[in-house]
Amino acid sequence: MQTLINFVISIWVQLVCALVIVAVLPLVAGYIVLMERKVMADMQARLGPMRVGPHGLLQPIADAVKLLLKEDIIPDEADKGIFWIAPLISVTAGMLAMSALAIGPWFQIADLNVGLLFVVGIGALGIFGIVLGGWSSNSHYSLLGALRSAAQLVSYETAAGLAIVGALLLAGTLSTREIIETQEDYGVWFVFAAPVGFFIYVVASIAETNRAPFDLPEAESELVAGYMTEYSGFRWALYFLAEYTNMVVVASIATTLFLGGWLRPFAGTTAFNFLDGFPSLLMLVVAGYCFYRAPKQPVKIQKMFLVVVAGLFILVAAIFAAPLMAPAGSLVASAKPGLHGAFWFLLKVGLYLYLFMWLRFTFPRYRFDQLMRLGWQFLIPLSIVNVMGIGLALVLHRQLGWSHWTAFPLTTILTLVVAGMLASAGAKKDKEHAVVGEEA
Amino acid sequence: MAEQRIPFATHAETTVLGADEIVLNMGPQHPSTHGVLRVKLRLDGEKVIGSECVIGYLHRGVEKIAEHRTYTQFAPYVDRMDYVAAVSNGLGYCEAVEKLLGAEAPLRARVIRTILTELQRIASHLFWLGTHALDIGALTPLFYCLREREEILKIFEKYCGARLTTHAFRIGGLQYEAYDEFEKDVERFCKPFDTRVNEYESLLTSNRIWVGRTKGIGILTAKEAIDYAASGPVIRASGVKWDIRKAMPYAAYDLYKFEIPTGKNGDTYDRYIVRMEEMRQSRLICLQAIENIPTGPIMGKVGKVLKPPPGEVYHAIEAPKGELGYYIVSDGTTQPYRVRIRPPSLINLEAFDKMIRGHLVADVVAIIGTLDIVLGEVDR
Amino acid sequence: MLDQIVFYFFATLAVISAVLVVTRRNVVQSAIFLITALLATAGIFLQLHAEFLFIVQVILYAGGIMVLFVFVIMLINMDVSLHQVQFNRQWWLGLLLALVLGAQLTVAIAVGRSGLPLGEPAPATALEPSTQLVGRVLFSEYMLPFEIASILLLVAMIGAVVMAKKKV
Amino acid sequence: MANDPEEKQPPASPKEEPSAVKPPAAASEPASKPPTAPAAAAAKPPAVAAPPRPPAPPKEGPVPLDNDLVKRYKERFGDAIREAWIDRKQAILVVARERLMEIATYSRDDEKFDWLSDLTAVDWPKREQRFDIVLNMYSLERNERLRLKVYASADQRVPSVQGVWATANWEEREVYDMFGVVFEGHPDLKRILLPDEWQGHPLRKDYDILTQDTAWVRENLGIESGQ
Repeated sequence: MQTLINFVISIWVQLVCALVIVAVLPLVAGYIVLMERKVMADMQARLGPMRVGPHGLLQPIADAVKLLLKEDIIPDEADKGIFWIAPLISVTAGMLAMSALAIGPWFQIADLNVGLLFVVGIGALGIFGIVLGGWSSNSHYSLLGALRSAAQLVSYETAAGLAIVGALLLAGTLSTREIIETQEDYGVWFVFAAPVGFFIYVVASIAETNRAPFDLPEAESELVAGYMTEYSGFRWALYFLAEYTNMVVVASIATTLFLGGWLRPFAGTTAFNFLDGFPSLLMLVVAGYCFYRAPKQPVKIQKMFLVVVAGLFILVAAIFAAPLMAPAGSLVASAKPGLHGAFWFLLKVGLYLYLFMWLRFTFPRYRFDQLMRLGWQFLIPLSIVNVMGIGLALVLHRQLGWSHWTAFPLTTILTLVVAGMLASAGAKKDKEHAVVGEEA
Repeated sequence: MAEQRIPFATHAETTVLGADEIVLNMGPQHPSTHGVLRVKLRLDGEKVIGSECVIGYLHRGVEKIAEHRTYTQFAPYVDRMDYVAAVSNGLGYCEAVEKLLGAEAPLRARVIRTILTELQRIASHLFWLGTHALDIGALTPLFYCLREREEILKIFEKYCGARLTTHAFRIGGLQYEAYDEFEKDVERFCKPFDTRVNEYESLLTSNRIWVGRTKGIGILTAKEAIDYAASGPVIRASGVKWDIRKAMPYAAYDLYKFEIPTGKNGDTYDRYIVRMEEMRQSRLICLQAIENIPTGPIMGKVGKVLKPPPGEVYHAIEAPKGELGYYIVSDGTTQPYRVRIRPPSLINLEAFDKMIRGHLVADVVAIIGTLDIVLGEVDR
Repeated sequence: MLDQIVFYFFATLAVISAVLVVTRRNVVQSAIFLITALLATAGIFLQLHAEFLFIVQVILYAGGIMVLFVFVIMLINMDVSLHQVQFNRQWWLGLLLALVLGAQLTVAIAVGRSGLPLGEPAPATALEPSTQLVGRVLFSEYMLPFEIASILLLVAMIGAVVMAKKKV
Repeated sequence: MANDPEEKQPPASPKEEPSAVKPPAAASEPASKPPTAPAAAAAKPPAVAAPPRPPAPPKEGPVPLDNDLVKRYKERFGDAIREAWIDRKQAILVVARERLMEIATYSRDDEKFDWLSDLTAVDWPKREQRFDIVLNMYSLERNERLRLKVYASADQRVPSVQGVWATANWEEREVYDMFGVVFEGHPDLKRILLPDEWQGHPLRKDYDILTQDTAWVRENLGIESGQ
């Protein structure tokens, strides 16, 4: 019994982080859904959810309750066991992948030596959830959707993997914490060293989470809802939770690898230290907006609620400001990297998600063969070339002593030239395909 | 473990990877069939090799009802056919009966009719653009289009009290005088509308994915378009420069200058371009018309009880979907002996089977969208 | 003591799911049990602090090969093959052979126990992190076999593409 | 003078039909402002002087027609062209049922009526040949309409023009569905709007508007007939 207690004490930090992840993630996913609906509405000249709570702030809770109460239909000839386990596989894969990520210098569940590889590997297990879900609901539509999404995920994972390899060459290590530390030592984020790699990773990650222009499997207009057709009630919500967890995971990988994880922009240069105040400033601005909107709320309870929310934001602003005010050596001051690190990391993840949503509402959907052609004939060759480019840059920089200001831009231009050639070759082939469509 | 048979989509007549093809049923309840159209697609893997359209789910027997109503009583039924462009249905019917009577609507009535029909054409094309883009995955244009369409529906509501099935016209002229700030409303809508169309175009026309999804899809050559008697934007996109408003002007179309946009190779992209250009032209017509709406009576010399002399007439107008024709046979009584309505949506749909051969399932949705069919008109 | 618990958990899980893979009549369920068996062995790798092997096992077996298995299972219409009786009533012969094999294994372990260097497992920190270790070894001593293997894989991939090309 | 002058846009010969206030299209398009003539429905004589016709539009019914179009048809098909008249300025030719295919092909190829706008039927129960099948044709080049009529009784089979104009396929299926006229040579003649097992043809005059195919309704919807 004693060893068990020692064991628990030794890892209580990780345990708390794990609990936070499992408990907070569904809530965060709910609020990402709200954010998405608000951003979508904003782009489409309308208001979005406004009724449940002031400005729809309580909408996610309402959605969750609704999904819980909804009838959970299992198709009669479905394979009950697999039908039940499929969404679970997806959700566990998503949440497990969160464990290796370093949200802040303190907030990391497991600093695995193979951190990034672990996240990508476990993410790949999510395919089982989708494929088995589509198959076990025994309807023709969901099977077609499941097969399509499996093919899409597999092909875009190669592209994402190679894009990550490109950045790993720079980092030299797989552990998420050390990657961010190397970016701190270099003083430059990898997005500037390998911009093509970042672009490929953005496109591949969108396809990998079945979103925006690549959301073929549940394309409403063709296959009704892809593999999720037969799911309803909370089981369907699990799939949705898995999708948003995957989105957060993919965004965190990009932040860790390319956008300097928990580093403040211009972390090194002291001239930009005023940026340290940015987190509390942002919180104060949000609190101000809540106060400004509070009196306008129609119902008295919503006024109160908004005031409480505003107070909350002021509290958070104070927390962020505290380590700056406190005397240098004190305990409070030492909390600065942890708190601010987490803030910057989550801010970058948030901006990345905003990019996801922005693309979703401006672009129509790719057709399946165009999607696969883009993946295999453009993205994967380009990512291979990108890996070679970065390798070349490293050789030039380290062996031949070129300054990194010349080596990396040169290779980036080289990769872009190759990208141009690939694109034109692809376009020529498209014309042929268009012709095929004609005479078939 | 009890014998647990793997039921594998046995009820649907499908064999997933068998040598023969799958029959995929895009049933009446499908989010993108613009109403209750059922399409039985024969697929070889993902490629469509044949199709059969099953229609009739919305058949209300309008032509049978017409034989038991007087001419005036039948006018509201006409709005329920192509419910997206009710005003132009009404115009077609009223002009056909006027021709049967040999009567003529006064100039002021004809000018107001032209303005309202052109506004209806813009509203119909806006609704088409919104749903067509939504089917192909672009979520945003739908809301922009509906925002503009709302303005037009407000004008209809102010004029005749109804937004959708307006029954705005009467045989022989108009029932209602144009409300006093009618010209101002139409101008307030038309002035900024050009920038709005540019706004849609900025979202879609040069968008690589949109072009990829529409160029070369559902090609209909000019010869085929004529053979299948396609009409409206579908035949103009195939390169045939023919518009009833120019060929056989009706209402007051001959008083205004406007172009007829045509496409080159008759694919979904050209039909999109043609309809966008048509919206611009309709705007020009409206602007020209409201500059000077002639004064005068709004109702021609048509008696209360309409008893047209026996005989028949075929009158066609350029509805947003294509040529909307009315073949009315009168036997001298107050009720039409036979009313046959030429539904442009149904006849454009005939070319559907030829257009989707060799394409993928995703294109079927785009092609249904580009034909701009409304099942109320297809099934009558 | 905790290590034993974890190890025995993974070991029994692997054995049970391996048995279930063979006995399941429903082919997809047996595929899932195969995945659990592979993940269990991956767990054991992790327990031995061979993190790189753990993640390679997960990605390659569970993420790659098993996806292919499940993919193929779905594409082939299972209805027909399920109705034929799978077992040809010779399970007793199988059991006999299994027992013989088991006996041989136990004898080999019992006799060789003294010879095997079954000392205490090395402490985790003694060795370098396994990724660097595997990487260095792979690209230094075993450079040649690594290249040959990669060429072999390349040939296999090209073969697959050529075969698929004909059908499209 | 081809038929349906009012419809036609003859560049050369002015149309003096008073009822439509419309300067011929060829004449310069009046400035965007509508004609200054008093807006009242006064018949504004077209720009080109032409003897104004009596304003009363032709009140009487069909008038026998004999212009060059009809002459060309007559000398080509002789007595197959039964009658020709003009009704409300639209030309109508009644043709023999047997030679419909020939006449249709001739109309499309030589007379350039390449766009079949409509194919429908009208039921005259009192007449011996009760149905008349109506083909509304339109020529894109000559911007003209012509209507062919064929008389057929309930049991006679009408040749299908689906070979001449592909658009006739569904229209013939609809006439079969609504009237019961069988089209010979049609690829798959079956009901298009009504369910396949429906009995009776609704648009026939003797099919009372309240009659519903009670058998079909009872069997498929499980209710007594809706009426």
